[in-house]
This record gives sequence, structure tokens and C-alpha cells, in this order.
Amino acid sequence: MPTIFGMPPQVLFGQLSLGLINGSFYALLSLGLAVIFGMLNIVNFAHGAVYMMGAFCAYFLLNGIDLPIPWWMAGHFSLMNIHFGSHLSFWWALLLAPIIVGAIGMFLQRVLIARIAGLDHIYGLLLTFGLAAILQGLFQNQFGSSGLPYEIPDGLSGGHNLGFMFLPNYRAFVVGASIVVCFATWFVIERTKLGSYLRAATENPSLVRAFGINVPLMITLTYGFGVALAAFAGVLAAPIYQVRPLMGADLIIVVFAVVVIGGMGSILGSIVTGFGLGIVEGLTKVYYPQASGIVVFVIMAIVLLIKPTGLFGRAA
Amino acid sequence: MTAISLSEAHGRNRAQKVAMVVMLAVLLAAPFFVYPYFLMQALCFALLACAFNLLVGYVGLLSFGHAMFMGTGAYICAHLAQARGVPVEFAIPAGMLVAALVGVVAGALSIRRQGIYFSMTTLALSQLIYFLALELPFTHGEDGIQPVPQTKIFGGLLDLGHPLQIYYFVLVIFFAGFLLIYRVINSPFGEVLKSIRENEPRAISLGYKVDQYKLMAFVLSATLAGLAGATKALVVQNASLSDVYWTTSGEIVLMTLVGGMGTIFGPVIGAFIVSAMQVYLSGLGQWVTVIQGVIFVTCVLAFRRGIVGEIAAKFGLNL
Amino acid sequence: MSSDDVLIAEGLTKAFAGFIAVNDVNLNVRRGSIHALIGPNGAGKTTCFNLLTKFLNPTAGRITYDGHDITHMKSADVARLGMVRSFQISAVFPHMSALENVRVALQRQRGDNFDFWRSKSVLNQLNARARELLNDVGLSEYEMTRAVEMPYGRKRALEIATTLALDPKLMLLDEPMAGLGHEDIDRIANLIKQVSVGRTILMVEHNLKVVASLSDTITVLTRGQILAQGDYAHVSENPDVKQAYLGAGHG
Amino acid sequence: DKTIVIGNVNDMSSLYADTGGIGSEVAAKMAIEDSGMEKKGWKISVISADHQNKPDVGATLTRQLIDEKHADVIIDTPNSGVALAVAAVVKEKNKVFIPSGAASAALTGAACTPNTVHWTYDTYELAHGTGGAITRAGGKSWFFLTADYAFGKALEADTTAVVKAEGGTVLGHDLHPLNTADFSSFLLQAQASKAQVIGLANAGGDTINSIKQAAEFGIIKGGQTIAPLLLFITDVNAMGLKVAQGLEFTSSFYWDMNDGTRAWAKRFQALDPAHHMPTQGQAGAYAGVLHYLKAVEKVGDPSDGAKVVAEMKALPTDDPLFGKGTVRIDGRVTHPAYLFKVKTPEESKYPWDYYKLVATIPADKAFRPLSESDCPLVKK
Amino acid sequence: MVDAANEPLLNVVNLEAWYGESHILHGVNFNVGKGEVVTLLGRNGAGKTTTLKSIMGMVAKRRGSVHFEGKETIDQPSNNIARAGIALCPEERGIFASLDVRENLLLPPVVRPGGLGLEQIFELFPNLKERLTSQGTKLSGGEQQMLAIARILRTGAPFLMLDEPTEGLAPVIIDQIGVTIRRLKERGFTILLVEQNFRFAASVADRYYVMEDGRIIDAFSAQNLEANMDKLHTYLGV
Ligand SMILES: Nc1ncnc2c1ncn2[C@@H]1O[C@H](COP(=O)(O)OP(=O)(O)OP(=O)(O)O)[C@@H](O)[C@H]1O
Ligand SMILES: Nc1ncnc2c1ncn2[C@@H]1O[C@H](COP(=O)(O)OP(=O)(O)OP(=O)(O)O)[C@@H](O)[C@H]1O
Ligand SMILES: [Mg+2]
Ligand SMILES: [Mg+2]
Repeated sequence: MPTIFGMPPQVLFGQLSLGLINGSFYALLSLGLAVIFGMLNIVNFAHGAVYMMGAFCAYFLLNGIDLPIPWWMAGHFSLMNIHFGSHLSFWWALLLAPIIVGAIGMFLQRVLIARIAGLDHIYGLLLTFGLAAILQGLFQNQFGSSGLPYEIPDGLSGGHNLGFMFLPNYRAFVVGASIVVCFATWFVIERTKLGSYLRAATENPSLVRAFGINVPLMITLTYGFGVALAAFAGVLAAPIYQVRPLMGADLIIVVFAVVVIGGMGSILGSIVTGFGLGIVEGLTKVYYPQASGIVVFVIMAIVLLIKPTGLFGRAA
Repeated sequence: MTAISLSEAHGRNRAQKVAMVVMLAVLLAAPFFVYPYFLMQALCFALLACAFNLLVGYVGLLSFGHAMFMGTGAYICAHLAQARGVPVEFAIPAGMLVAALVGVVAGALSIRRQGIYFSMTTLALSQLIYFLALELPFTHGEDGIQPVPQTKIFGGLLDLGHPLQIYYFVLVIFFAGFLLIYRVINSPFGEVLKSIRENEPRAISLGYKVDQYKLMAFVLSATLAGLAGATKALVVQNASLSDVYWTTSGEIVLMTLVGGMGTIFGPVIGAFIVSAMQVYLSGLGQWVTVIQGVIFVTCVLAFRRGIVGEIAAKFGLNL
Repeated sequence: MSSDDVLIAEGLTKAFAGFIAVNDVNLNVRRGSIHALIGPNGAGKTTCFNLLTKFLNPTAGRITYDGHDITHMKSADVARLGMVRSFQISAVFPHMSALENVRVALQRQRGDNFDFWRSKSVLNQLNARARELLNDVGLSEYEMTRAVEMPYGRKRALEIATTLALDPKLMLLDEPMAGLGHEDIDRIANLIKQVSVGRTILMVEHNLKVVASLSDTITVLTRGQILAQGDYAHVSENPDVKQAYLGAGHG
Repeated sequence: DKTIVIGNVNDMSSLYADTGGIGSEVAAKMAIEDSGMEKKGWKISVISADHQNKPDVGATLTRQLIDEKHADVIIDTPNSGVALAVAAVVKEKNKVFIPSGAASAALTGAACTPNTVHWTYDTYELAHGTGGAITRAGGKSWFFLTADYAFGKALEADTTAVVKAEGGTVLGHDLHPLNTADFSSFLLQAQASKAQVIGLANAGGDTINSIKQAAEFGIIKGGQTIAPLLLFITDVNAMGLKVAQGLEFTSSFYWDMNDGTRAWAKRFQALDPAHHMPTQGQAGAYAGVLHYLKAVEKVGDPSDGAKVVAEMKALPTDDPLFGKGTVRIDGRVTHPAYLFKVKTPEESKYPWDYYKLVATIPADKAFRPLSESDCPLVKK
Repeated sequence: MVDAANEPLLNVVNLEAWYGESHILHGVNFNVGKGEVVTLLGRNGAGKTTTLKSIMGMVAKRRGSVHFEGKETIDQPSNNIARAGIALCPEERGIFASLDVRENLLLPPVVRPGGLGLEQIFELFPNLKERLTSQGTKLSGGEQQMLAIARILRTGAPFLMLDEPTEGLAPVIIDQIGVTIRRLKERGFTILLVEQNFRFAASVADRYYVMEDGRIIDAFSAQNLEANMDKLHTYLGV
């Protein structure tokens, strides 16, 4: 049997396509981060928590939601819940969850994040770090840590044998959905006037506003959109991974690395790097599996050494 | 125009000296009132936060990976003391030294960038160290290295098994580190650092090789963080993965933020508050995470200068 | 080439992506003179400046300063040789007092200031010299004021004092008068005249009154190339200069 | 002194919070009630503390519970790293440690102390139970998905030894980093190996994700058996039967075994804030505390931990959950272990009706024999 | 004092402004008539820039009244003020680094018909045409100034506020800008100018206001300039 660097080509192709699937999540998440960083100058540490909320939102839309009666009303050991029923399918979730979570994001931006506009971006990082802790803590309190099941939508269960691998239909769908959304985002931001407003507002919001553009509204919408992208990724993730409060916590660190490698704030950079690193990680799993959790960071260190602005970054 | 007179400037310095004496007095008396093992752990974190603050407060570089130096110090010290039988009085400096070496490499890689990029680079590097801690055989993976023996040291002069003796041993280490940082800040070197933070291109145009100054500050900070880690390994008798995990780096930031970035005493106060929360609120489970998050958010929104920073600003002191 | 020239640029060229900002410029700055670089906007003056002070690397050409070939040196090293620049936007250390601003520059005499174990009180011996410098530029009363709180014109003076603290042989000033009110312009012009004694000054400036009254030599740059060179009378009579720079109302 | 303080040093906020957490406090309180000692004038209380899966925090908390809150016994302590740190402190303070939620067999091996009594499962039991029973039942060829750290590697090594001893073969393994979200690459290799059994030498979220994704890639339908080496009932509950069906694994406890376990479990469920059925760790906490209290009552005073543990070792264990057994000289509690198979959704008749029994491993076979022990307390 | 001859386009009454705690404008009163070029003079720090920013709604705290075309704008956010037809060319130029020259130029939305077309702009500032695809901040200082002016000429706003538009420009270009301002005036634009370069201001202004310490302290028309020269010398130290 012919081999490529000691691997049968089937295995290699299989891993490459799996890498692409993972890359889809990286791309969506890093894109949202890049949009938010590029436009608000905020490193959104809460992005992982938002991704998680997207997945939970899909779960609630399907199964309804149990809202707790506060413990001081119900007594410590007997938490009582009120059930709000709902049976909306995955497809509805894919549409509604980003909107709902995006709205929550916009609310948080208005009441909290807007207050630190114009400060050093360290403060944005710290504020969203705190937000992430609060959100994840609250979800853990309510739902424990092992998570909730979410099944693959009916139309997409099963899979196809590609010869070199068994490709579940759902995963193929994830790749497609992610590419479409990423490209649409890129187009809007880089190829329309809206994009130049956004970029200019990052640099000097008060001046852009003095040109007649409602910058605060635009910023809020942008944050909402970045957050909605993460929620969208969360809905996509729900059937594959467990719907868990901490599902975004570790992922987010990797996604940060993706954004840094691509070049902070670069839309195209984050998309390309997201997919690219998914593939590189897939290959690492073949050749040196233990290092797969860290290969992204090694690449990040190397990239920062050679091209400190990231692969697609503009010089400051 | 708010010119400050010379005598006022001296007054500011006096406030620092008074605060220093008060702090020392409180710490000397504390073990008779508060649980000494808690105090020791908090002291280690305080030293760590002070080391971190040297970078963020006085060079303007926010490291999001300082756990890597603490972890390195802790692992090396724990390994030498536990597996190699090296006496603690040598294992601690050894941990500190290795952390310094890691600091040289990490610093050389990361100080080329500023702002958020610097933070991200340090975060990535600390993930690399975490990986090593997970993979290298001597660290024993998730079990960690334990127990680090609390034995008699200095030829039997000091018994680390005795709560008060080990406490004062740790206090001496903390205070030495603290004084060193204080001196660094108030040295000719510190003046140059300050000018770099204020206006880097201007410092360059005056002929300062700013990268060397930043690297030096980075290594100093790493070294002291390593010392804090090594001492902590002795105090809690183990070194484990959580010492190098990124959430620990986040906690260091939290401590410094709560106390006041760029203040001398802020990180100490912050470290005590956060450690106390972890230990005394531990029955609350996840609520601790939520509370920490709330503190983060409140600090950033309302008390950006931190507790000590706010007090100092209110009374026009320099603390 | 004569040793009378403290700074010599030969064939200095800088190309940015698809655009040549400075094109084969030969410049000799005579020791002890005040030399002005003028020209229309976008002529390449600031770029030239950045090349000479090594904030940019030339695409081609050679720069000799005081007998050293500095073409490939780093800007901090150039500064160490006594060639110090100011910035177009005032460059002070905002949250340090005027005295501290100057003292940081004076610290350079101590060599490498890596002595983190020493108290900064050792720097007090520099205070006398720092006060002297502040006095020279008329800032004695501002000694303990933080730079950020000083009026604009005074900041420029502080910047000059800081630069003087390095005792530079060659000072490069980029538009020192930009944004100054009339009184400040006179004050700074006098100051430049005063500190030029015993050193060389190269400056970029649009204020023709200042250029005319201060400079010994003027080089006019357009489109990255030298158009004319000489004293004010000579240059301002040049019809090319009139057309490209001065406009109808002048000369 | 007739006051006993029980310290529940636990993960209250993260991955083990469901398998231990506040539920272990509930179990301990049930044990106190069932011991009937409060009626005899004893004052017994439980304090829970969150070790956040950090050994340093765990050690400090333990020290503080003992010094300041006068804790006499520390229970549960899931996460082997923390358990080992706590064991050292408890020994130094001469109290009692009953790690009912920690898996490391080192607790009764190289790191055993005269103050530790290890209840419920350990890595040896899990490896031997699952590996032995499945191989004997015909699953001869194995492939491992192993978490790349000490716990995973130890599980894999132990299981490999059993599989080989039973005449099976190991075709290969894949090491994955801790907390991996995506297992598809590893599963693909496992699938390609054509092994009959895919052993999961990992825990918690890693186990759940690998099982979920194995179902997605059609591995179970394709005829391969997935054998998670450590699985809790809360994990099965979280995955849902559709995904979890057909898994084979070892457990020391299942709530629906007999009338005794059922009655106890229903009581527990009512008290548990999340209304979960008890996990084996929580059952162990109950049984451990119950036995401890018996011993303390005999000794008359909890302050000398080693003395209490000696008494625990002298008394035979007997409780409705684990039945009769003994505490061995190395601190290991012996009781039977069971090989379960997860039911299909059709087979499940009522809530939490998840397991069916495949095989029972008798108490004397379930744990590492003393003859193989490297515990210094075992004299050879 | 001299006021606008006809109905003022802009009427500022008792305008006060603060930066944080510091009170900068202490009640500024002036007006600008339609089609006029009015220049604000004053020393560094007198509050000229702050006045423009307050009119534009760009300072956090302000009080008093600013009527534009008869409507009160003091309580409006700056985006609405811009839409009403006021445009500012800021002192610090405000060129965006992340946008190229073309994007910078096209950034401010057109608020009314009647602005300059791109061709007219390039005629005025040929440098810009050459550098159209450069990054905005890669332009030389003077080119950035041209870009900043050109940018607001496109929008068609009938009221332009120019803050030291000649700073850092070569004499030829300054002459050009003078010509431009006169031409804009012919086309019916109204201009409020802040200038240090008195020579330049004198070549375009109809009326002058002099500011000191956050107040208007004097005003006179172009015809009376000669008579007021002595006073001006003391005000400005010219
Ligand atoms: N980094 C750069 N990349 C591309 N082009 C540049 C860069 N820096 C300067 N330029 C271009 O080079 C030319 C010369 O610029 P320079 O700043 O030297 O002009 P200047 O003579 O200082 O003009 P001014 O008097 O307006 O300040 C300008 O056309 C400018 O757009
Ligand atoms: N952002 C700010 N924060 C605090 N004070 C400010 C700020 N901007 C300006 N000032 C102060 O407000 C006063 C008026 O400033 P302004 O910029 O309006 O003056 P100006 O007349 O435009 O002067 P110049 O001729 O120097 O541009 C000055 O004393 C200045 O120091
Ligand atoms: Mg220039
Ligand atoms: Mg101004």
C-alpha cells in the first residue's frame, strides 16, 4: 500500500477533511472575534461563553426551559423550576439562537462594554473575562457540568462512505454552512461602505460620528453580530459536542491563537487561518497526536517571531 | 497648572514608608490571629502579583501567562525537594533560577510586541509550558508532584514542620522580594522604564535600547514569579498542573486589578482578597466563579485604579 | 567631502511600494550651521529626516555622520553618537515632571542604566545640571510641573531642553514651529538660535519667516529631489522654487 | 469528645461536580442519620469545600478544615491529583481520609497511608473488570483511545495487561490531549483498526464526547463495541440512551440493583438538589461515612485517625449499597464489581432505567490482590 | 460689536463647555450669517477648537444654545448635527489609518446636494489623485491636511468649520486654499475658520471674532481691520 510520510493516503485524506470540519468552527469563532476586535477594539474573552449560550439556546428551543425559582423563595435543597415548553427544531434554532444571543450581546454591550470605550484595550479584555466567568458560572450552577444531550437533526443523520472515510452528513453540512456565513461576512465588511465606516469608527469614533454616522448604534449592532456568529457556531456544535457550560472555555484560547496568527482584526485572515489551522491540527493528530492540542500555539509563537502582525495583519 | 512642591513629593515617599512599616507589622502579628497556612499561600500569591505588577504597572505590559513562571518555579522546586532529596533551601533558589531562564526565552519572544499582542503571546507561551508540564515524566501529569517535605533546614536551625517557623521563613522570602521590586521601581533603571512606558519612540531617540530594558524587567518579573511559585510548592507541599494553567494567569491579573495596577501595595491587598475568597467562600461552589466575575466587571467599570489606587488617588498619596 | 561637513548623505533614496519618496538626494550639512530643509507638501522632507535618523532604512545611498558610516546603524546607536532628533508632534514624557523629563536624558551619561538594585537618589546629582538646562530654555518655574499640564509652547521648549541634555553635536528638528502661537514662535526661534552655538542644526520648517531669519543654508526638495540649495536670498530668487513652493505672493 | 466533623472536599464547580459535589454531602448526611448516633448524643456535621481540581487548594482547604474547623474525616475528593495531596495532609495531621470519588490505585498502593480507606472504584478495578469480562465474552481485539496523562495511561496499561492475560490482543492506541472537543480523527483510526472493542481510557467530558461522536461516525452500528473504562450514571443521563446504548463498562454500584439500593436511591434523589440518581462515588461516600461512624462509636473518640482506621479495618463492612466486605490492610475496601451494558431506549421502562447487568466480579477478584501491592503497609 | 447683516445661519448664545472637570468655555456668544466667512482668532488655548467641537456636539458636557438654520442643536448628538448640514475639518486632521486615501475621501456621507465632485477636488489638490490607493496615514503631513479638507467638501454641507486648515502647508498650497475658500463662498457656502496664520485669514475673512479664556472678547469686520490692528497686536502678540 502506498503511503505518504508513513500514512496510507486514505487516512491522510480522512484527517484532512476532518480538519476542515474543525476549521469551520475555528473560522466562525475567530471571525466573530475579529469583527469585534476590528470594530470595537475589544478582545472579547466572553466569546467562548457566548458560543456556549448559542448551544444552550438551541437546547432550550427544542426542549423548553426550566427557570428556577430563586433559592431564597424555595429553600436551599429543594430547587423548584417552572417549565416553559417549546419544541422548535434545529433549523429554527439555527435562525433564532443567533438572534436571541445576539440581542443579549447587544444588551451587554450597551450597559457594560460601552462604558469602557476608548480605554486601553486591556480593560476590554478584563471586562469580558469577568463576563465570561459570570456567564459560565451561572450556567454551571443551573445545569451542572456534564452537559445536556442534543441530537443530530433528522434530515442530517447518517452519512456517506467516501471511500477513504465515512463522512457524516451533518459534518458536511457544518462545513458548507460555515463557508457560506464566513464569505457573506467578509463581503459585507470588506466590500461595502459599511466596512469602511466600521474600520474608521474603530480609530476615531467621535469624528466618524461628526460626519453624520450613528456610531454607537453601529457598534452595538456590530457587537451583536460578532456574538451572533459565535452563537451560530454554538448551535452547529450542539449536536456534535455535548451542550456543556464549559464547552467554550478552552476552545476560546485556541481561537484567540487563531486570530493572532491570522492578524488581529483581519477578516480574511481569521477565515483563512481558521480553516488552515483546523487542517494543520488534523495532520498533527496523525503524525504526533499528543501535540495536537498545542500545535496551534507553536505556530502562533513562530508566526509572531517572523511576522509580528500576523499572517494577514496590517502594520499598526 | 498643578505644580507639586518638593516637600509634597517627600510627603508621598513618607506615605510609602509608613505603609511599608504598617504592612510588615501586620504580617508579623498576623499568624497569631489568622490561619498561618492561609497567610503563607496568600503571601506567595502576593509576591507573584507584585512581580506581575512590575511588568504591567511600570512597563505597561500585561502578561496573560505569568502562571508559566510560577509553575516552573513550583515544579522545579518540588521535583528537587521531593524526588531528588535536595534540601529546600537549595530547591527554592533552583526553581527561581529555572523560571528566570524560561523568562529570558519567553521575554525575548514576547517583548517585541505591545498591548494585546504581548498579552496573547505570553498566553501562547504559557500554554506551551502547560503542555510540557502535562507531558514531561517528572511532573507526573495530573497527579502533580507531592508531597514536598517540610523538613528542618539550615542544619536544623529552622523547622518547616512548625507552623510559625515556616510562616516567618515565607514572610522573609516575601518581604525580600517585595523590597527588591520596590527598589527596582525606584532605581535609575526604573526611571528609564517609566520613560519607556510614557513615550517609547522618544526614549529610543534619546539613545535607550528599550528592548533590553523591557527584557530585563521581564526577566526580573519572571524570576520573582518563579520564587513565589517555588515557595508556594513548599507551603502547599505540591506542584500541579493548575499552577501553570491559563486560569491561574487570569487570577493573577484579577488580584492585581482588584488591588490596583501600578501601585506598590495594591497587588498584596488584591492577592489576600482573592485568596481569601477562594478559601473562605469555597463552600459556595460555582458561585465563587460568578463572584470573581462580578468583581472583575465592577473593578473595570467602577474602580479601575483598584482598592489601593482609589485610596491613593483620594488622599493624594503614592502607595 | 570635507571634514567641515558633519552629516553627508550620498545618493539617498527611499522607495515605498510603487512610489519613490526620496530620490538620489545628496546633502551636506556643514558643521556649526543651521540648515533648513523646505519644500512643498509630500516632497519627502520628513522621509529624508527619518532616513537620516535611521527611523527608516534607505533603499539606496550612504549616510556618513561625523566620520562614521551610519547607513546600517540602529536609531538608538545613532543617538548615542550625538545625533538627536525631535518629533513633529511634541515628544515629552507626559506624566513626569519637567525636571524628570530632562533627567532621564541626562541619565544617558551614566552609561547603561541597568542598575536596578540602586536607589534612584543617585540621580539627584544630575538635578543641578537639569535645572541649568531648564533655566536655559526658560522653564525654571515649571520644574515640578508634569509635562502633560504644560502649555504647548512650553512643551516644545521642554523637548529641546531634553534633547540638549544629551549634548548633541547635531540636532534635527521636524517642524519645530508647527501649531505654535506667535509669541511662542519668537521664543522658540530665539531658543534655536541660542542653542545652535557650538552645534549643528538641521530642521524642516514651513514658516518662511523663521527659515529666513535662522538658517545659514537652505535645501529645497520637491518630488523627492533637490531643487535648489543656498542661502535664503539665493533660494527665494530661484524661479523654480517660486513656482513649486512659494507661490505667487512671495519673493 | 463526642463531636465529629466531616469534610467533604470536593469539586463543586467543574467536571466532577455532578458525580460528587453537593450530592456527596447529601449522601454523608444520610449516613449520619442512618447511623443513629445523633440520638446517642453525638454531634455530627458536614462541611463542603470546593477544591476546584487544584491540588494546592485541596491541600490548603484540608489543612484548614482540620486545624480550624476540627474536621476528623475527609471524604470523596474526586480528582486523583487532589486526592493524593489531601492524603499526605491527612496523614500528617493523623485524621481519616475516605476517598470514595478518586480513582487512582496509588492511594492504596505506593501512596497508601495508615489513615486512608479507599471506597468504591479504582483504576485497577475498572481496568480488570471491563477488560477481563469483555475479553472473556469474546471481545478479543482491542484499540485504545487514551487521555494523554497519567490516569489515562495507567488505565490503558492495566487493561492491556488483563486483555493479554485473557488471551486477547491490542491492535493499537491513540493518545489524545486532555479536554479534547473533537475525537473524530482518533475515532477514524480506531475504526480503521477493525478492532472488536474500542476502549476509552479517559474520563468525564472526554468520554462523553468520544461516545457521542462514535455514534455519529456509525462506529457502534458498524459492530464495534465501545468500552468506556470509567463511566458514571450522570454521564449516561447526559448523553441520552440513544447515544449511550450498547456501552459496556464496570461500576461498583447501580441504584436499581435490589430493594435496598432502590430504597436508598429514591431517598437520595429526593434530597439531591439536582434530583439525580446517586453515582457510585456518592454511594461510596454514604457507605464510607457509615462505616467510619461505626468505628468511631467503637473507639469512642474520633481524634486519633490512625486508631479509627485500624478499627475500620477490624470491623467487617456491611451496608445496603455494597453489601458485606472488608477493609484490607492497605486501606482498600473490597466489594463486588459489576459489568453493565447500557440499555437501548426501547428497553428502558422508566426514568433512570439505564443499565442491565452482564457479569458480576466477586469482591476477592475485583481489586488488586495484596500479593501484587506496592503499599509499604503490606508486609510480605 | 458687529453682527451678521442678515438672518444668522448659526447663532451661538452663552455656550459653555467642559472637559471632565475643567470648565473651558465660559459663555461664548457669536453668530455667522449665511454666505459669510468668519474667522475666530485667539492665542493657543483660548478655546477656539473647543468652540468648534461644542458646536459639532463633540464635547461630553456643554450648555447654552446653538441655533442652526433656526433650529436648536445643543441637545442633539453629533451625527444629527452633521446630518443637519454642519461639517468640521478637525485640528488634528483625523485621517484614518485603516482606510486608504480613496476610502477616506468617500467616508463622510453626502448630506445635501451641491458638494464638490471628485474631479473638482483633484483639480484643487492634485497630490491626492496620485496617492489614491495609499494608506491614509502614509501621506505626508500636508497631504493629510488636504485630504481632511477635501473630505468635507464632498458632503455638500452648507456650513463648514475649518480648524487651522493651513497648518503645515506649503505657501503655494495655502494660496490655493485661499482661492478655494473664496470660490466656496461664491457658491453659497458659509465658513467658520479658526486660524493662527493671520495673513491667510485676512485674505478671506468678512468678519473676525477674538477669543480669550473661553469667551469672545472682541469682534470687528474686514473693513475695520486696519483700525483695529493695534488691538489685535495686543490680543494675539502678532
Ligand atoms: N510609509 C510610507 N508608505 C508610502 N508612502 C509614503 C510613506 N511615507 C511617506 N510616503 C509618501 O512619500 C511622500 C513624501 O512624504 P514626506 O512625509 O516625506 O513629505 P514631507 O516633505 O514631509 O511633506 P509635508 O511638508 O507635507 O510634511 C508623500 O507623498 C507620502 O505620501
Ligand atoms: N481633551 C482635553 N482635556 C482637557 N483639557 C483640554 C482638552 N483639550 C483642550 N483642553 C484645554 O482647553 C483649553 C482650550 O483648548 P482649545 O484646543 O480649544 O484651544 P485653541 O484655542 O484651539 O488653541 P490652539 O491654538 O492651540 O489650537 C486649553 O487650555 C486646553 O489645554
Ligand atoms: Mg512632513
Ligand atoms: Mg485649536
